[in-house]
Amino acid sequence: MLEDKTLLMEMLRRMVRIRLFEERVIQLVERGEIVGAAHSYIGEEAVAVGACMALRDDDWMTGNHRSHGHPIAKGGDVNKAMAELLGKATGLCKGKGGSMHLADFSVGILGESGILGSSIPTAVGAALGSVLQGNDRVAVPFFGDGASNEGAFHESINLAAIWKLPVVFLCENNQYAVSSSFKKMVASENISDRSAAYNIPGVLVDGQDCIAMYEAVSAAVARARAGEGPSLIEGRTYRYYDHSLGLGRIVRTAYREDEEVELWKQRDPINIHKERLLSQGMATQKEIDAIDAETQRQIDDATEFARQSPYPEPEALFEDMFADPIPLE
Amino acid sequence: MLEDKTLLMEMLRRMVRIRLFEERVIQLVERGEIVGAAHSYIGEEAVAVGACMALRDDDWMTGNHRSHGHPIAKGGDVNKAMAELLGKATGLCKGKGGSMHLADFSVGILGESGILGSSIPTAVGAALGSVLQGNDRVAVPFFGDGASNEGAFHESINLAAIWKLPVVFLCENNQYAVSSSFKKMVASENISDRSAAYNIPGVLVDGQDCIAMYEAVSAAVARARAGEGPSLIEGRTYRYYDHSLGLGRIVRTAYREDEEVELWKQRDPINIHKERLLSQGMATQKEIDAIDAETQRQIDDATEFARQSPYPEPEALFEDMFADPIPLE
Amino acid sequence: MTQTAEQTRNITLTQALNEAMREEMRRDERVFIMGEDIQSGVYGASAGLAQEFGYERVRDCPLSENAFMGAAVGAAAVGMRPIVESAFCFMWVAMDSLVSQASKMRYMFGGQVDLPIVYRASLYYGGSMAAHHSDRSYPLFMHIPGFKVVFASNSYDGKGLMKTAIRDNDPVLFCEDRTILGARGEVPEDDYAIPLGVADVKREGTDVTIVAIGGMVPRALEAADTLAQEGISAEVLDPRTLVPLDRQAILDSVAKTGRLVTVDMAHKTCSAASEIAAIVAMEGFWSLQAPVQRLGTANVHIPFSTALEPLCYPTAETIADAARATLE
Amino acid sequence: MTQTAEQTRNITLTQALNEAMREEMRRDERVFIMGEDIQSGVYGASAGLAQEFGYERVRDCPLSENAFMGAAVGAAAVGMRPIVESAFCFMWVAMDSLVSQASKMRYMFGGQVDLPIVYRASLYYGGSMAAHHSDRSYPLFMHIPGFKVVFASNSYDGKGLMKTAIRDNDPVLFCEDRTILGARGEVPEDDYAIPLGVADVKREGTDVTIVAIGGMVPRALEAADTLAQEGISAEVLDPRTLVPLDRQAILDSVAKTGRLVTVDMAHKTCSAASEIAAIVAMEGFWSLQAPVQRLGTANVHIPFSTALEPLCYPTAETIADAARATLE
Ligand SMILES: Cc1ncc(C[n+]2csc(CCOP(=O)(O)OP(=O)(O)O)c2C)c(N)n1
Ligand SMILES: Cc1ncc(C[n+]2csc(CCOP(=O)(O)OP(=O)(O)O)c2C)c(N)n1
Ligand SMILES: [Mg+2]
Ligand SMILES: [Mg+2]
Repeated sequence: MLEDKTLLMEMLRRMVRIRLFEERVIQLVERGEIVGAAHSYIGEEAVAVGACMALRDDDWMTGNHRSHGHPIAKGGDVNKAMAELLGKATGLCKGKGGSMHLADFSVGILGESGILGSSIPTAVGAALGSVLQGNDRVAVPFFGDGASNEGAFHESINLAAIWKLPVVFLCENNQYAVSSSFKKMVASENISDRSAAYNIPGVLVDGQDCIAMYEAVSAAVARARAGEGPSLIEGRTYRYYDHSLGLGRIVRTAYREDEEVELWKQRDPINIHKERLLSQGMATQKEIDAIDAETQRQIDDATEFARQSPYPEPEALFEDMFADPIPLE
Repeated sequence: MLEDKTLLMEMLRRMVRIRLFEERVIQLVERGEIVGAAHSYIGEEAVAVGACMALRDDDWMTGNHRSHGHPIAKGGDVNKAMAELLGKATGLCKGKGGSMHLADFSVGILGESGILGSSIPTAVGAALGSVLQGNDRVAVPFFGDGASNEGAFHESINLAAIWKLPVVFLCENNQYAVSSSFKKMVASENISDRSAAYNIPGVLVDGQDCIAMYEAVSAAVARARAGEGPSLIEGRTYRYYDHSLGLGRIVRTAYREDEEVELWKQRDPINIHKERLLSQGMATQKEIDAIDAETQRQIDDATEFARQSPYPEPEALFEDMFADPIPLE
Repeated sequence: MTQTAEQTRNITLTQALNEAMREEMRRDERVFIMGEDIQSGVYGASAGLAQEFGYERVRDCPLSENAFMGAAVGAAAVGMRPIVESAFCFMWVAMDSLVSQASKMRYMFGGQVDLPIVYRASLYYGGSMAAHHSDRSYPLFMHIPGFKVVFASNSYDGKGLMKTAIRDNDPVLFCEDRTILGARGEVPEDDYAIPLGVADVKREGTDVTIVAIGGMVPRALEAADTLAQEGISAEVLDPRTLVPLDRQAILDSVAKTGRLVTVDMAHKTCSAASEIAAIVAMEGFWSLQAPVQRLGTANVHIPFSTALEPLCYPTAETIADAARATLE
Repeated sequence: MTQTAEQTRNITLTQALNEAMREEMRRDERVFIMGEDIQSGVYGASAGLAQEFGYERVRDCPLSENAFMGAAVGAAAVGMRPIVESAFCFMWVAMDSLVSQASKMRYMFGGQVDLPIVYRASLYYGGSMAAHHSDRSYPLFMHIPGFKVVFASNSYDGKGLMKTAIRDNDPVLFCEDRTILGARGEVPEDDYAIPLGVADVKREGTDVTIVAIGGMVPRALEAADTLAQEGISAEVLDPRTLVPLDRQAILDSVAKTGRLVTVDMAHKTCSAASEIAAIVAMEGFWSLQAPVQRLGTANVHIPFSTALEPLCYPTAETIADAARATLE
């Protein structure tokens, strides 16, 4: 039993922060304040938080299109994340990235990729950097069940395995890629089974349980830091909302049953953690309520910050392309 | 014990045909009659022949850069193959393809790819064609140990596995990719182990034994025709020559031991088969000698045919780009 | 060009593409579709096709674009006629199948095989989708021999060109510009097909030629309206296919007007607009009375912010400005 | 431009590239190399580097180009300076890492990261390697923003440009033209670097400007020799880098000669030659006294047969013909 209260409360705090952030995002999408694509992470919070709490600040991660949660789990700035979603100059990427491309190098977030599988090699390269630089920083690429069918997945794991790089491949199996069930699209029963092809550990974890995630990732991180190479971890989880906010309207055929959604909602990762904290006497209801309230204020502040922030100036269009700039037209 | 003499003798004939064809190619490269890249298949004959004899004429195959052997094993025309290597208009591809791009659609050879891994999806698509057309033709992509590290390998096997397509993935593990040992480059012990990631059979076969190859592939083909999906077969084999003819000169560091080469030469696939035929009383030395002699004549004829054939006319440059032609400059 | 009111319906470009695919699938059972989440019809143009033709012929694929775009090649090689639904931005992961196999196989194998494949490439841009989801690099497929490249700018062209693309025996990159997929236009009830390589004059004019494709066509037409008010008569020419390209139509128009503005939503450098400018500089030089004006997307990746993204693309205003510049 | 005889050696372009990498690896321990079979030095330019710098810094990679070209991005993002050795033809399988990550990351993330990576792209062509091994599609990397594109035409430029490429803080596509890798030239002993974006006049002339890159430069110089015998004075300009492109040098030369031949070994359509033609048609129009001549590789894939392949490419003869045509 994990008894580190600071850690357990921080897990709760970060999960709640993601949840409330995402709920706010839904409102802002509906109000038209956030435009473009936005993919909700609600329901999957324990995966990112359990994993990222097993990392140090100076460890690396990469994310994907569904990655508002990961920067928050990794300790990123919520104000700047919200400002980015609103396309503001104060955003993490000065408004150039938006929802699918959050990055915060200051806390090890090497950035998110809207192209699936595409950021897995990036994480492998960061881990290679650790080896070449002689430090023990670990890299964690987050990717979905769908993305595990991309060639980049295979090449990256093999590369990390033969070079024994400190990578924890973290598959967030929320069981669907848009409308496609992983049971139809992935030939193996579990995605973690694929580790057999690379002679590395593969672990299937309850992705609704942040402690289970934390423990599995901690073991993989220890292995990685010890120079024993990569691991593949599958967090089995669920997304409550449709693939992307607004997409519900255009998916014309039901691809999952309402009962299934309801069943998974009964295993809500935040409730599971709260109930455990209460039942184990690790926290009082009051402490928990305080976290909820405090986080709500934080999200309100972030919204306010984002709204008040200026848009980028037109000159910004031609900035940031090159470190050693050249004329651009 | 396989007792079909016609089949056993045909296996010998095709292996010898490949061997003598390849020996001639070496001479022609040395004489400057064949230009460009040429990769010798000598030492690996049992893999292609064992596999292709398990196929029907109307089954499909795709090959790679080291694929003079496969068209011969599949029953392709030797004259046209030799003419192609000499860049002649009478070649299989009218001189446009050359050594790395033999194709003969008349006997199911969908063509060879100089880009590694690239023709694996093609074979999967041909198998998809079988399913859509309601026939039972099987497709066999041949590829090397090196190519099994390409993303195309992973995506293709997963696709064939979830759709239960009639594909036999045939990895020719000659243990090196140019100068790189598969033991350093492939994270699993055997390439056949990778089948675990796709829930399909994976079989490691002695690639110097054409009967072992034939039997393993026959089983996989039966499975495929029965609609039970793909298999992965690894033929463990060895190439006697350097990666490509002429490359020996520029590889500056020894990447394999002379003893290793010698050991493998002692397991020569043609000798193994000949000795077995003799010891089992399936063939006499005379019959075997006749095959050698007859094949040598065939290769001489092919060389003559190729030499006598005309080069393509300049007009051919702009032909064959499109089935429904458009103006080209 | 369009038919009389009785015979036509006013439908979107998406619906026009859907009709074309549906009719061709009815006509020819070798035609089938592969793509991601197409059975549920997420992306419009495939809507209802799985319901009519079944899940075998309208196949949902895993996230393995290189494999399924390459499988299309293999299926075509053995006699099928695949349509592959995707977006340009997802083609980078599949580039090897597209270039090394689809574009090269026929030539490399001396014409032994026909590859009747339509790769449908949505071009997302202008919708706050940011750098990864806004690619428009079809000029690559003009550069690489082996593809035909089609670009519809309205519903009528869309249906007619899609039919031709499906019936054509070579790989076709069919560009679908999402800025105009919802635009409506008149489409006849009757079967019709538009040949590849035939440009269309969307508006006649005598002072300046504006060559525009896809979603740039409505912008060019709007610019022509503005210019007309100033007494400038702009001709708007839509090549409709970039490979083959109707050079003669472009040269004829420039011969008439003496001036050329070429408009593209791809990045400027090495764009379709560059190519057209080069062709006219070679073959229409003596007609030209002023420098060529080439418009395209700024040479930066597409920024997310609504404060920045619109600055990237040609607009009716910048097109009109460029036309005016040719007349200075 | 070159030094006095005492200070220089006569070495091949391959050796020049090798020296540049060796010296930069000595200078900066963050520089390392990834590629296939480079420890054994199969492809020349990496020869001996593994022996000096060890197998950690000169890493043999598995056949997983998308992964290792993407890993270069990750390594660069955390402070390393990778050099990746490959050939253009093997980049199709890695295109996603190159385009979606290497070219886009810096902009997409608002400038948070520098990506000092050199992707060395051999261009095999002219050596009977057939369609799969003769790709020269670097115009794609002119079109896609985010790469700098370098093209050396001799040993001196090769060494100086490679040093700059390695020291540059952005992704560089370094094109190595195999038709000239064995050609020798004078290279100084001393450290020097050639800035990106500065074209070089390889031969001065007054009647016609020939813009040529890489292996086309010697062919253009040969054409210029022939033309000189006919009393035609051709200027041969080598841009040396295509991104950034020294537009001013091209425009200045055309301002002097009034005539332009642009020569490329990429396929003609949407080539570097097209782009240069377009630029001059836009910005140098009033200098032009004759139609632009654009030469490039025929729009077919590269055929294997020696009877066909040489017909694809520009030659000294076709370059001279094109120059004559501008003077008719
Ligand atoms: C290479 C590529 N192909 C297709 C898409 C379109 N797409 C975006 S998200 C998605 C589903 C992803 O599924 P999964 O990896 O399971 O992640 P999830 O959305 O479930 O979190 C698809 C098909 C893409 N972004 N990139
Ligand atoms: C995508 C790609 N990368 C690199 C190469 C260069 N190359 C040609 S053959 C070869 C080694 C292939 O090894 P393997 O697949 O084991 O086949 P083998 O040559 O051993 O038969 C390499 C690296 C290539 N042709 N294609
Ligand atoms: Mg998923
Ligand atoms: Mg091998």
